[in-house]
Amino acid sequence: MSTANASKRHTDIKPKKADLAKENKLAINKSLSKDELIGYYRDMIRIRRFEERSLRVYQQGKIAGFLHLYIGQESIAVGCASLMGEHDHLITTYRCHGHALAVGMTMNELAAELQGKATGCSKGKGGSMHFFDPSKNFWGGHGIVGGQTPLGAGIAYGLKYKDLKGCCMCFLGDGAINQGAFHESLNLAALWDLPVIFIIENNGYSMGTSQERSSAHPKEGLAARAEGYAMNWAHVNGESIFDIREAVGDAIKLAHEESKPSLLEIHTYRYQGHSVADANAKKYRTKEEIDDYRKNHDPLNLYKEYILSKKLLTEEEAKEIDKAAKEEADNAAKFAEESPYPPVEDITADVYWETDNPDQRTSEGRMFFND
Amino acid sequence: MSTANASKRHTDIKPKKADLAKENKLAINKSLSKDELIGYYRDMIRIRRFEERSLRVYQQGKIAGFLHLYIGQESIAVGCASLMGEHDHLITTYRCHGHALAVGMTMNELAAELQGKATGCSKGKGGSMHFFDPSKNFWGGHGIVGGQTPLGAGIAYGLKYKDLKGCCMCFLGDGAINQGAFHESLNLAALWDLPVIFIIENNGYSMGTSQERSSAHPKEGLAARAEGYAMNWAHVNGESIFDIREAVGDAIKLAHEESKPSLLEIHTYRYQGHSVADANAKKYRTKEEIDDYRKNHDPLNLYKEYILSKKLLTEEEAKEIDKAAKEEADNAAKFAEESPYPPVEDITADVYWETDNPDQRTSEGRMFFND
Amino acid sequence: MPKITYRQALKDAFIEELNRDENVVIIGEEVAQYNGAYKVTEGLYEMFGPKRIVDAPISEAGFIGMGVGAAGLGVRPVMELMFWSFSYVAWDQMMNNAATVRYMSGGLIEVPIVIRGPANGGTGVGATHSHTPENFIANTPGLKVVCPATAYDAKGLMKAAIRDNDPVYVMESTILYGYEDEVPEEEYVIPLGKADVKRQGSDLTIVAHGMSVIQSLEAAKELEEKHDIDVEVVDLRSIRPLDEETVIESVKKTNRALLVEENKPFCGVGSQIAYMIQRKAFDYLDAPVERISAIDAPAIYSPPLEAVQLPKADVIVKKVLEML
Amino acid sequence: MPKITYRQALKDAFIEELNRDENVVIIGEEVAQYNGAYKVTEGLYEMFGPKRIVDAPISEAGFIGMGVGAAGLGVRPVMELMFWSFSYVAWDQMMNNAATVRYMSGGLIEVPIVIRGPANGGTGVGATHSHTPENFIANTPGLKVVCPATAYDAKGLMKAAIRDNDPVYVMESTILYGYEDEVPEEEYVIPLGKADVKRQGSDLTIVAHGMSVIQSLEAAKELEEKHDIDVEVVDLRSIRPLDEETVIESVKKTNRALLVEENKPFCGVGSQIAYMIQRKAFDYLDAPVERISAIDAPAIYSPPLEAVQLPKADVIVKKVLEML
Ligand SMILES: Cc1ncc(C[n+]2csc(CCOP(=O)(O)OP(=O)(O)O)c2C)c(N)n1
Ligand SMILES: Cc1ncc(C[n+]2csc(CCOP(=O)(O)OP(=O)(O)O)c2C)c(N)n1
Ligand SMILES: [Mg+2]
Ligand SMILES: [Mg+2]
Repeated sequence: MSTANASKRHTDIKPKKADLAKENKLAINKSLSKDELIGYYRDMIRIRRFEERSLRVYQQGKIAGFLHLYIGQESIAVGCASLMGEHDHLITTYRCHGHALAVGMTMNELAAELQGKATGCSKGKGGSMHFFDPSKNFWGGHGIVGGQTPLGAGIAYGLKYKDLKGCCMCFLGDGAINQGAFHESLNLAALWDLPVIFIIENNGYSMGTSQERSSAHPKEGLAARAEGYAMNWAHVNGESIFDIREAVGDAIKLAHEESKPSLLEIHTYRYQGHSVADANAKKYRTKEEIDDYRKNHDPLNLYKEYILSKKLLTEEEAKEIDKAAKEEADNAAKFAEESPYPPVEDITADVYWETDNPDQRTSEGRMFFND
Repeated sequence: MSTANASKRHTDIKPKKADLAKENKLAINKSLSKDELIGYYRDMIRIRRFEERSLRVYQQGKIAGFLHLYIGQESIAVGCASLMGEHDHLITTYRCHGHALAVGMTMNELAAELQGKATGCSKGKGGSMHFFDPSKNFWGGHGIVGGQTPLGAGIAYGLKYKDLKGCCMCFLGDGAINQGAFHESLNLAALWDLPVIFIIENNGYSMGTSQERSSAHPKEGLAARAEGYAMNWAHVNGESIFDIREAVGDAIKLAHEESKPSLLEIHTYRYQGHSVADANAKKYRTKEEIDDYRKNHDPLNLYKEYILSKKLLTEEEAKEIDKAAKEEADNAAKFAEESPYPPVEDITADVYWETDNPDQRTSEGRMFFND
Repeated sequence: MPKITYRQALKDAFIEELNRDENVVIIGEEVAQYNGAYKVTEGLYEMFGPKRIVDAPISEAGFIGMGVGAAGLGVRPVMELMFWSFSYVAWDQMMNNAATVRYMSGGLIEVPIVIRGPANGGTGVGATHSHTPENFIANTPGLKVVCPATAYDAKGLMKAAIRDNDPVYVMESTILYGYEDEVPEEEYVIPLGKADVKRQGSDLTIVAHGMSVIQSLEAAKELEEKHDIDVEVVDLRSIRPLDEETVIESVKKTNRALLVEENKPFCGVGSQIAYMIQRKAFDYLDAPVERISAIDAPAIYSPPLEAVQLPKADVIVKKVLEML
Repeated sequence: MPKITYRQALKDAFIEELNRDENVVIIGEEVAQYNGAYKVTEGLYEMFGPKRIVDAPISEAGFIGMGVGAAGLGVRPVMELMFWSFSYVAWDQMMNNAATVRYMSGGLIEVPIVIRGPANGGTGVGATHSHTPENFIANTPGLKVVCPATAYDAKGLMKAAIRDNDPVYVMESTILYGYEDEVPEEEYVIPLGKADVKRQGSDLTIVAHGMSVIQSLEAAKELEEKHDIDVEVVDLRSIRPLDEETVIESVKKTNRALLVEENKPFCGVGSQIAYMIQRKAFDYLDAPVERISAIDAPAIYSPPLEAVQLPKADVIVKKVLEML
């Protein structure tokens, strides 16, 4: 365990501007079919349109609590999910809508969850921060910063325990790296060779706090903390879904073949506030900074330009896909709107497996204590 | 904050055998007076004899709970305490007897605390794991592994807040480095330039678990985790009080002059079990290993040989010092024995400052809830 | 008297105490440059600068433990938890270090720390963000805990908490932050441990704290107007220390008690009050002490259901009618 | 029936369940090669090897959260906390992740995890090592908690806990580990949520759990022998789920209740039981429900004082005599 074996493939912290043409030629990407390449575009734009639509629904006052939008980071969820096999799992933070769509959850069940409807993926019980669908290897959706990282290590532990050749991709933010639970998870993963891939979606800020104000770290960036655990690490350019696929693909290989963990830092950006309630979204960063990302680093635009230049799509076809995504999002919002709220009795359902399966209950006595 | 400035002075993990003659010539040591040099011997042997005596008292059933002995690690507490100035503070783990004596607490108050007597440093309330004396800049004595590390950072924060040129030496064990609170403390200390020196007393084991079974780390050892926070770090040979003084002295300078933290890993060994209750003390390591340390690496013996060779003491004088230490320990045990237990009313004293200072109480209502 | 919000009242308390004592420092996530996730510290960074108003990384165990350590040197940290729910990642620092170092040192150490933030449900933030652990804290000797229900109380209790030489944990509410209330311009401090009879009444005593006080007062109003029932509402304000006398006196007068809280029922604050009442006013009780707590499940997201899960005036009214 | 220790009974439960279900894995500090800090897992590493019996680093939040995650894939982790006091560094994983993922996923996730270890004072380990948070856990919907008092109960309840599909937190005692008791050789399981009347009586009902049951039985014996008083001792065994019926039936019979526990009083388990009794058996009570808890201060080290701080038979006897 104790010898450093860190591969330093991508060590430039802010990777230089993506060159999709070049990266499309990387081993893992060059054999992608036209359908797959178009599919990534569709998946990314579906996330963006879903989020934009959700924002409007929130502004209409139909969503309570927080709404953490994923706009600007779509390439990460789509790129990672595109690599998931039967035994590969995914767990993330409260900023979970993109990942949920990427693993194949439907806009309807997510939109309904946002409005707290019975047709939501969590029956309206979890809300925006707490989407789940284990049947799609998606383990949430977690509200406590860093709290999901031991769970991610645990899913990897479970895979290893059951001799399944898989891995768990565990996402967290740049601000989350300073939670104790993450540190403990890194040590456990490296010490026990757990097939977990910790993926820092570094969008530069934790709420209004820039990376520099929240984390002490070496020149080599946040991912370099992996060195302290002799764990593999890399920096990845979030602008390029191809770059993401290559780096994550390598980490998956390491996990599948050697059951070794990795820590990846994917550089990205969020255009919206931390959550929609974040009134200060524009105070802790300049308008220029935001515009620069939108104009020059947007993963969706860059990818669209690329596949258009490759003539994989015509402008027309691209518009069609966009239009379809918008319609799907509109219909989902409508579906949510028209769905019923859960019945009041549902409040005490899903608390215990045993009370949900009364015929199989083995314990006795009172479970709930009102009155 | 983000550029690594790690000094790698001592990077060989197990530093080679100490050469006290050479190390005595190091800048920080060469001007030491005869009295000081003899004083270190006295301080170290006082700790050893106190611990040996305490072990017997424990075996006589007069000490409850745990007794974590410091035998084999004396050079660390003495070397570090020898560098403490007016505004330098110290906080440590449950293995706190050596540090308490080194900062000048008396054997009497410690022996009495071990037996839970009213004359104990904590009035018998803390016990073996929880010695305190803020008047000597000694902040305990903490039972929860890693739990003292944020407190150590906080003492440093307090010094900085009050513009005092000082530092806090915060001790922990090799097994404690995998607690989340320690990781959070490292980041805060580096991010905010807190004058704290985290000192890992690496005795190779956390209870029955060897370093290799508890920590994933790079070739450069546990201290190298500091790199992840761009923090100064070093390895230190615990055999040599001179080596300790040099490395810790440098860290104190960095703390005093630049208000920067350090992470030091001092290599040492414990001869006794984790605690006296640790029946397996000899199961997870070989007798040979223990004997080798006693014979070839014992900081007290090595130091004694050195000062004898330097003719700073004659065998006779050395024996005198040893004898005095034994007597002091015997008398302390006797003092403890003869001291009264605290009165029963004391159970609810020292819970709140306010109930301890009724004349200055500003709140109203019930504080305690029996009946 | 001018009307100001609960939020403003807290801010005024901070400003007064920051000006009064240079050892007072406010530390927490987004409290400084961002002006506070809930704007409770808005403007303070500008007024007092980076030494007194400090943005912390997302390391609650680290910075709260740090505050406990600094308190030993005479710093008086006022720590913000963005939500009280996040106290669980700092639990050991709060329940062991803050609560026991004074005791384990035989009284050699003082820990004048305040840990504060919102602890409430009702805003659709779900199970992980809706914990209300005042009962856990009150269970722990060495700690004090207050749950102000009004702007007036929030200011007076916060000032008392900051001046207190023991650890005081203050639980606020993201809903109450916006509530307005009359607050005098001249300085005042409300001693911890003093309950406040928010409404005089003779038919039944309602004991509540925090948001539940507001719901209870609304219910009391309706009971009077629609049912000619006159209930007394006792606001505990402080859970530990506790004003037992005021509660017992009220029950001895009305002979009936209903305890209302947002916490889950099992071992909630109401359970302790119920024990106390039956123990100290047994012969005065015409009926069992009754309770209304949150419906016993994790906080549900679905807004209309969450509204049902938490005690509301209509439920309180219904319960009181059953009891009389 | 053979007499075995509480420690041996737990070990037997592990062996039977490890053999019955290959998904059961024991994880904790020093549980494997070291044979357990308190020898509860002694010999298991040799019998089942490194896959089933796993030594963990000192990272409770990490490995307990890991267990919760693994449970989602069908692993059935039995996690040892060397002391329950150390749960405070893993509190968020235990109170949020283990307790709420099922709920927040609308029932899509099962968390069949057991978290166990000793939770008791009385051995001179001081304030940081003597926490007994069963009341905190029972306050939390989604969690179950049991506190076995005898070897027989420890084995039967541990087997039920391991087979349970919900998170079950088991609180043992370093003192009880050495206590012997008759345990049948044939397999048995004790359902959670079933109290046990450990002693029949007619004059007064004592309700207790864990070590306090032993103290209460000792007191009951003395009360009978020296004072001809016949008390009934109800051992809750399981705090959540709770056997309300058995407690209420007993009180309706004796008309008097004394609640004994090692926990601190404010919002201790006794407060909930007291509320329940006065609520459900009001007209049967001849006197207020009384309680004996630990003296309300952090756990003191000084051995003779710690002996006084915790409920003992003599105090129980005295209290019962006052009550009758
Ligand atoms: C333990 C904890 N502390 C604080 C919060 C409040 N909070 C939610 S998200 C967030 C910022 C996280 O930033 P980052 O990790 O960079 O992720 P991002 O939001 O940028 O995706 C904070 C402080 C929380 N949910 N949990
Ligand atoms: C959070 C926590 N977990 C577990 C323990 C039990 N425990 C006490 S000391 C110890 C071993 C610590 O080893 P190390 O850090 O190397 O220090 P050493 O005892 O070797 O000085 C353990 C597991 C504890 N006190 N606190
Ligand atoms: Mg971020
Ligand atoms: Mg060690």
